[in-house]
Amino acid sequence: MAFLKVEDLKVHFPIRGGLFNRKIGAIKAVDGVSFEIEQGKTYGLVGESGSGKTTTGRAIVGLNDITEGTITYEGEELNKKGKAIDPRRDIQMIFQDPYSSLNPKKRVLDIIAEPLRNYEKLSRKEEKDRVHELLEQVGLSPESILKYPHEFSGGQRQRIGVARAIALKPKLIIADEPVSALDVSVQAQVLNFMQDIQKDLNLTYLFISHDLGIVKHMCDEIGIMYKGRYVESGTKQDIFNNPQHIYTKRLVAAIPDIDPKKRAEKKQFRQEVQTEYEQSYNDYFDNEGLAYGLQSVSDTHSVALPEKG
Amino acid sequence: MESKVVKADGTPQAVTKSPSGFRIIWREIVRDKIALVSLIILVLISATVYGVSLFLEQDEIVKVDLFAIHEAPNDEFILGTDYGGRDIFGQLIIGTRNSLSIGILVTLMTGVIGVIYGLVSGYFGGTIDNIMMRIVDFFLILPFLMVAIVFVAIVPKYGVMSFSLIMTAFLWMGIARLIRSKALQEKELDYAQASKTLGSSNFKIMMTQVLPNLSSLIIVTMTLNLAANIGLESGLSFLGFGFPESTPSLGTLLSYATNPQTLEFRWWIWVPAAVLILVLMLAVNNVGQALKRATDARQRRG
Amino acid sequence: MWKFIVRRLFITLPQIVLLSVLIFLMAQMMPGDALSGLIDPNIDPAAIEEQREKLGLNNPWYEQYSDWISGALKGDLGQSFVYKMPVSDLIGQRLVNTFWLSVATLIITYLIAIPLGITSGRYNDTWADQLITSYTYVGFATPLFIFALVMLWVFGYMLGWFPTSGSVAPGTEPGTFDYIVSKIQHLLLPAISMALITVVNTVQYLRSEIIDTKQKDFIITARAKGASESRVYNRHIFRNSLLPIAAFFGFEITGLIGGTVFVENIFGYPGMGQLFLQSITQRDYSVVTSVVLLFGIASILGALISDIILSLVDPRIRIK
Amino acid sequence: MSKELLEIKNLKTSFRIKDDYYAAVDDVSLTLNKNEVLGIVGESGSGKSALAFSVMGLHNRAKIEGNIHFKGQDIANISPAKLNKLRGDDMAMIFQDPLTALNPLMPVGDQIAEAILLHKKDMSPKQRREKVIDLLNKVGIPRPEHTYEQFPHELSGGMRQRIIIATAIANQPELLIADEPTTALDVTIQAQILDLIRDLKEDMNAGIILITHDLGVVAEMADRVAVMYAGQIVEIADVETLFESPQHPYTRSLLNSMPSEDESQDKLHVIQGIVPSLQNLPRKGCRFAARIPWIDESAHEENPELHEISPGHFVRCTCYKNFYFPDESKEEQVNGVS
Amino acid sequence: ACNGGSEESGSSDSEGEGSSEGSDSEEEASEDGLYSIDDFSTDKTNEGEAIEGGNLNFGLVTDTAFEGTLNWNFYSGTYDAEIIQWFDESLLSSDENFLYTNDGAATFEPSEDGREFTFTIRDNVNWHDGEPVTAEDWAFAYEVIGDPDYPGVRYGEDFTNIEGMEEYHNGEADSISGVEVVDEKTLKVTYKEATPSLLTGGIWPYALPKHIFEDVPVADMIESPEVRENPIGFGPFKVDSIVPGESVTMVKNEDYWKGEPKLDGVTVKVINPSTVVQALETGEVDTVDSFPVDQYPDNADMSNVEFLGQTDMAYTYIGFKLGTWDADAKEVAPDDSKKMADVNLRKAMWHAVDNNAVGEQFYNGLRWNATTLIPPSHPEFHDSENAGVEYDPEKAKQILDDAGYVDTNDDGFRETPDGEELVINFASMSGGDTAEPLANYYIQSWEQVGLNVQLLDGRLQEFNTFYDRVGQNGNDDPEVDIFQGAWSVGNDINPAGLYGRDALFNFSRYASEKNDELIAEGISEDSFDVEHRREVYNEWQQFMIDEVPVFPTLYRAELVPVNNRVQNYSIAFDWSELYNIAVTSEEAPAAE
Ligand SMILES: Nc1ncnc2c1ncn2[C@@H]1O[C@H](COP(=O)(O)OP(=O)(O)OP(=O)(O)O)[C@@H](O)[C@H]1O
Ligand SMILES: Nc1ncnc2c1ncn2[C@@H]1O[C@H](COP(=O)(O)OP(=O)(O)OP(=O)(O)O)[C@@H](O)[C@H]1O
Ligand SMILES: [Mg+2]
Ligand SMILES: [Mg+2]
Repeated sequence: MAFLKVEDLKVHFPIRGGLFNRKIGAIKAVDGVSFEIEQGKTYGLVGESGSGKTTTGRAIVGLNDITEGTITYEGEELNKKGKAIDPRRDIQMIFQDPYSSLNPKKRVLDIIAEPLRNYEKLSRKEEKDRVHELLEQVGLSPESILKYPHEFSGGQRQRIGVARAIALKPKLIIADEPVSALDVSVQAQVLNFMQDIQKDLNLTYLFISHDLGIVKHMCDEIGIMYKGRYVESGTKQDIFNNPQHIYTKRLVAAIPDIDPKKRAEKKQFRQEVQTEYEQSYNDYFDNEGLAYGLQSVSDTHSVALPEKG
Repeated sequence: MESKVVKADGTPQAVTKSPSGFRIIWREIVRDKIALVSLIILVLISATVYGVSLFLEQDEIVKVDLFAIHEAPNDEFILGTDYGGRDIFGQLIIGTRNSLSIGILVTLMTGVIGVIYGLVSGYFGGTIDNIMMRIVDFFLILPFLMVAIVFVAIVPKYGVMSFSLIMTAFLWMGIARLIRSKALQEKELDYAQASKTLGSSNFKIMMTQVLPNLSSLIIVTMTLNLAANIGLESGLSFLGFGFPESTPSLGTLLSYATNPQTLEFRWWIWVPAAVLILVLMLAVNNVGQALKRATDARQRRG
Repeated sequence: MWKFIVRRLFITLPQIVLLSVLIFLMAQMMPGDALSGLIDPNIDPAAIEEQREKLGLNNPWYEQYSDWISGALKGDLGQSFVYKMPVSDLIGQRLVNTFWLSVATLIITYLIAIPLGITSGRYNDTWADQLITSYTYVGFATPLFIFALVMLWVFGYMLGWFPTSGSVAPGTEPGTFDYIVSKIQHLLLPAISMALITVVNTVQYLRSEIIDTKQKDFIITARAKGASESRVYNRHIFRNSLLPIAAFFGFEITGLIGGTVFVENIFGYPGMGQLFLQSITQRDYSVVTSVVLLFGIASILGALISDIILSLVDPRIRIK
Repeated sequence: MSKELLEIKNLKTSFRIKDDYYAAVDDVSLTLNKNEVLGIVGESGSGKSALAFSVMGLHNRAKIEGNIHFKGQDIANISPAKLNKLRGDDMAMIFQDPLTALNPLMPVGDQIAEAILLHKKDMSPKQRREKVIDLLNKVGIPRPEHTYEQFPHELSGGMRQRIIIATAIANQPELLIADEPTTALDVTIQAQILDLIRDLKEDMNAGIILITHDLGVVAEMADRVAVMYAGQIVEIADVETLFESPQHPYTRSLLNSMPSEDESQDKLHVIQGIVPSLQNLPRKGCRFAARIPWIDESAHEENPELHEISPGHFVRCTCYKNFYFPDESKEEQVNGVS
Repeated sequence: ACNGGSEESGSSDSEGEGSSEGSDSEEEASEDGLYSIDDFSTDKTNEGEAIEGGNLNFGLVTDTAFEGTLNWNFYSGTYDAEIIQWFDESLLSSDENFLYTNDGAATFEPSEDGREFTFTIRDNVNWHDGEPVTAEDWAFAYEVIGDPDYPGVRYGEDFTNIEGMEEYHNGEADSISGVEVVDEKTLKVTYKEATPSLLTGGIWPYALPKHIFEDVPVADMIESPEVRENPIGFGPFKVDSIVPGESVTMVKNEDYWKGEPKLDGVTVKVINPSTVVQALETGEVDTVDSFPVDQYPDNADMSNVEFLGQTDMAYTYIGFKLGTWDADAKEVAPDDSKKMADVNLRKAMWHAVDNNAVGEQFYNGLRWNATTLIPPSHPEFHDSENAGVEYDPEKAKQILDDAGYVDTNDDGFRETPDGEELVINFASMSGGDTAEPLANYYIQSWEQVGLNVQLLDGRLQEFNTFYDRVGQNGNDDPEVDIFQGAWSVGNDINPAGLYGRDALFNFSRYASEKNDELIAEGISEDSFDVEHRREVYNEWQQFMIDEVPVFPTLYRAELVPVNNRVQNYSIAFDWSELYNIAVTSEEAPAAE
């Protein structure tokens, strides 16, 4: 039984208009996405802007309503009303922008204690102790407790966000581009730290990013999204060493190389991919420009290709 | 906005404690000499008016004295008397108190209603928002004046409180719309979304997360509204639908000026009230504008 | 576009109906009726009672309402109890006056507001800006009616530059040149008085809008293209800042309605505002209801016009 | 004439905060040749944009000291009219955020045409329009005639950035400053835009200053690289040298903190602390010293200068000689807030 | 002619009414700032040489528009009447006692029993369109007003008293039997009862041009262009153009039956009360229909006008609720259990108020103590010998003590003889500057004698509310114990409409047999003898003073400023020589 299983997830947003503000269409932000995550692993979700990564993540934590499909967490289907235990406690989220994800009017104490106050009845003292503990865990000094978010750097803020997310001892964390708003130097800080607590707390990550370099660094398995659908999924090696789908290839080719000497080589490669992309576009996408269903090419690796025959 | 400012100069090591929102506002007012003077004037006027009126009997002030009609300012009546022989100075004090009270009451009540309404509408959005905004639209087209007039006619005890209630019924929409649009933006921000994932109820998010972030906006708007509301009652009084004379207000004093004789020959009846209204509104407005600058980083002075 | 307008109007329909019911109810709540004013020992109370009966004033409000609304749907707003003439004729006379007064006010407002706002916004924190800002503050704090009274005194009587009451000089033939001149003379002073006060909002708005736009990135782009300061202002800043002002236009209409009530009373200008107050005090319900409805419709239309203008000038907003 | 297109000498750009001036660009000297891409990298707030804006004369309230020679002319203190002649014509700029850099109420074609209009006054509207269409073609916009009439909000980020580039190259500038031209874009689009800039450079033989904080972009694009920290250039070298043997502790830390191709290293390097704000910049001694506290103070210079350690390779402060990364196990201990 | 107020005013020698000399002293207040109506003349002094033609500008002082029903048979607003008088007139003229005379456009001849009147219209009386004014036209007016569809308010007792009118009104008859067109210029009207009231306004003296209105349905007449846009009459001026609600311009009617008017034309226009002084000072208007008296003291010395004045046909009063209205019986139902039922209480309250002081202090002497319920504007019937009730608070206290109203619980206020709290609710109307202080003054005065009087709801009542609560629909508000109102009285002094048993407007709901008798006697045939009638009314005036269902408080002056250039102008009630008005210059002089 998979730890988290997403099956044929669809999230559509209505487009309203017409005489009575009726629904006249839908944005298919997520349109049939399936994947599984194993406990303790990091699953990367990659794709260009607007491909539906965030929407998928938000659907899992329950911020977006699901149009179709199921999300099963430890065998329990989410989004079913009337359950005794709230599995959402176990699923938390880290947001992209450390500046807007912390309420600027709240002290660190209140921010971190918020989930505790919602789920656990603690005394003042216990609560404070827990917050201290959490701060320590994310490497912030205890006196931070009375400060406001704007008194922290981006990296520190992101740590506060993490502290809040782990306060309820969740098992799954959705990290939506946790470092893309940060400077390179700070990025490293946050990434390292995320890896540390993953080990400490046996966390599972759904790591959303559009930076392939970081995904490669962080993730075990990767799913590539394009216009609300999966184009390819597999292990890190599958994706980076053996990309099958032309879109994946293009994505990989686009990563700038840190080595100036490979410049020409890289350019060459990119051009090849581009040519291939243009030539074989129709082989990979249907008439609407959407990806086909996934076909597995190995145990771990599947690619969106038209069904043969 | 906030994030940008911080991004540029948020050095935790060096900045011991960056000022909180209120502190910024306070600093801004102190720095702005005109606003500071305005604030001092306001405090002085309010203190005087509320203080002195403790020693004044409204009934005594409005007592008719047949033998002191239309007296020019003199030793006994510092600001003279009106056509009922009633002391203008006393009326001015009580009138200012009443007008200020109305202004404050209306501002507070519209504030509370508007904020809650706007918050709910903006926060929940969708159909709720749609319906709530239609209601607002409807209130906006109501003939305010007419309703006020009907009330004047049918409400038996027409005093500061009932007047404020009527005004409130028609003035909460502006702030509701403003708060709604801000709440719409604010609830999309990650911190509000984060609260949801942390299990906070909608009510809690609205009240403890979104609301505090609208506080400076609310303060600014309410201050500017206060200025407008002080002047409100005078307009209705002018049209003859304000307070009875037994409840003096700046508006009733001012409306004496509609009598051309008073306007031309008996300045002491209306000029002090006009000046006071002007001063009050200017002062409140100045403070409001300073607050506005304080909350808008780009306009902040220094 | 048309669809949008139709839809908007569709939404407003129930509002208008509700409004009319409400006004009717309120009218009924007011003590007295249109014939109360005739308390006169020379007039037989029986005759008054007979009139009441004839006019249906003794019917329950819903009957009066349904009579009125069914007439209104046919374009007949009923009969004024006081003026004894069709409400539509009565309003027709006044509407024209108020319309021109409003137009004049709007024109003057913009003629004053735009240069002031632009100066204030472009040269912010200079003495000129401070002067203009002070004016807006004082203007904001000055009650319209006091200001209008003073204007009437100074320019109407002391200096005698403008006529002091009415909408046209007695005896001028409609349609002649004199008539038009006289009309303009009569509405100029009220319009200026109102404009000088209402201008305040627009100036403040324009100023902050310009200061806002000045800091936008695309202004830097324009400078980087080598555009001179004046071109940057004329081509980019002013154009973009005037846009919300244009959208304000519709809402100004709503504001004007409130203003006309005061100004028309002070200047004895026979328009809708005057008619409104008068018919309320005289309990001329059919007129009150119609006037209020027109006010309501005007503000709805105002909002609609604002939206349409905005969608015309701002490509980002598309009305389907 | 020398082949130097741009020579910046001891440039100091200061902003007024409260009552004092604070230098955001502090004593920067640079040269740029024709047909050369100079990359400038550095953390947020290190003064990269301030430098670019100074060259373009776009600061309106900053104090600018030092010299900026462009084609032999000092443009640091030049009349606005003369500057306007240069801007958009001989030198042009590409901005970071393609949405806000375009006037939302003007058709994009007109915005490009404005650049032409301002410098080629004799062109007829028709010619101008043709030229714009031409430019749109050049930057790879599929249906130029159609796009001409469109408004910024109707275009995607990549398209908008192309419009901005088209505006910048409208008059074949000799100097092109690109301030983080791809930060807001997806990788695939980024690759396209970078290719486009590279092609244009070759076409126009222009000198390009490419500002970015993405080392990968620099590695792919630049001929020479300047690394900025806290308003100063801490290291400058040609691109191969810099990536092969980075010297300054900051450069080295930066490179180390990137997730790299080979996965030998599990942990990324973390630079302690953050870039200090303008008012809190240490103005004395090595500005980076606070972020490498394990290096002895004596390793730093009192007045750090650029040392030429090999031809064309300059490094500021002597601390590079003694720099080492602290023990891996200790490294994760990040400072808390004090 | 009147005595009220003149003793206290201490004015210099009072000149007889109508004297045209001594205009210098007229507008001067005595040293204590008081004025007296005796110092005003009703007639304008002529100065200088009149010019040929010229235009007169006449201001209607109102802050509303005039209604524009410009026909005597349909109008209801006074402003309309002010306009109509310039272009249309009554066929019967009247004297200073409001009695019809034979000097008008028609003459009349009553029959022996006084029930039949034969009217003869003069030959040279023609409508503005040249058509003669005929008996048909006059009869037509009766038919229209009596028509069931008639949309105006004139159909009342004056008409139901005509024989056959009710049958006609109810649709039972096709014509009015009592109205007979004898020949082109002769009309005969027969009344059911002969009363002296007939001769003081009881006859409808206005004609309606049949040739114009014939084809208009009666219900539509009031909104027809013949009434609103091109109104017609046979008066000295013809309507030239109308700006609805604002102004009417008229030109002279050369064919006017009394002779060609001297003026070329007259312009009547609305002037806001708050700007009336300026309009007069600048010469924008020559005169106005009425001048706000409270503005007089500050403008008494306006140099370009002469102020004319006379006693107004009105009085202010305070009424006591003594019963209710029986809607079924349509008559007053007196109720002895009412709070104010004790006549001593009422009398004491009258004694307690100093109306002379009120007149002097609030109105600078331009209102003065009223003595009886028939104002001095009707000199024939006003009992100038009757001094009314004087201000005497001590006496008031005495009366109250004697009647058992004493303060038993030491709260400073008297209780009822039964020892119950006595709180008297006082309703007073808003409007006018002095309304509020006046009401408060009365309350204070009553407090002085130990009566606890409270303003109803603590504030003044708006006009409509006031009359609703006082009982204009017969639903008297039981909250109201006493009220302050004012009546303007008609030409006919018969008090039945205000104090009769079946009068809805008898708001105090007072009725007694004696009162019924006196009122009936006043309009009996015996009362055709003026002497007799005067005696009856003198008795009635005293009776009302004794019974005090209401007590009059103030009589008032009516002032009209007239520009110095105007000649042959008067505000006397019996003056009707508009055609004679002339001016001495083209432009009205402005004040210095
Ligand atoms: N609340 C919403 N209402 C309507 N459309 C939405 C909503 N949220 C997202 N979308 C649309 O759904 C699509 C997918 O959005 P999503 O945010 O999931 O993309 P993403 O992959 O996270 O992109 P990015 O990299 O920019 O964050 C987009 O086209 C977006 O416009
Ligand atoms: N107009 C200004 N007024 C005051 N300080 C400014 C101004 N512009 C920039 N600064 C400050 O100057 C310093 C350098 O800013 P600059 O924008 O050049 O940084 P950058 O390297 O471009 O950063 P980023 O990568 O975020 O664009 C920062 O500390 C910034 O806060
Ligand atoms: Mg996203
Ligand atoms: Mg920058």
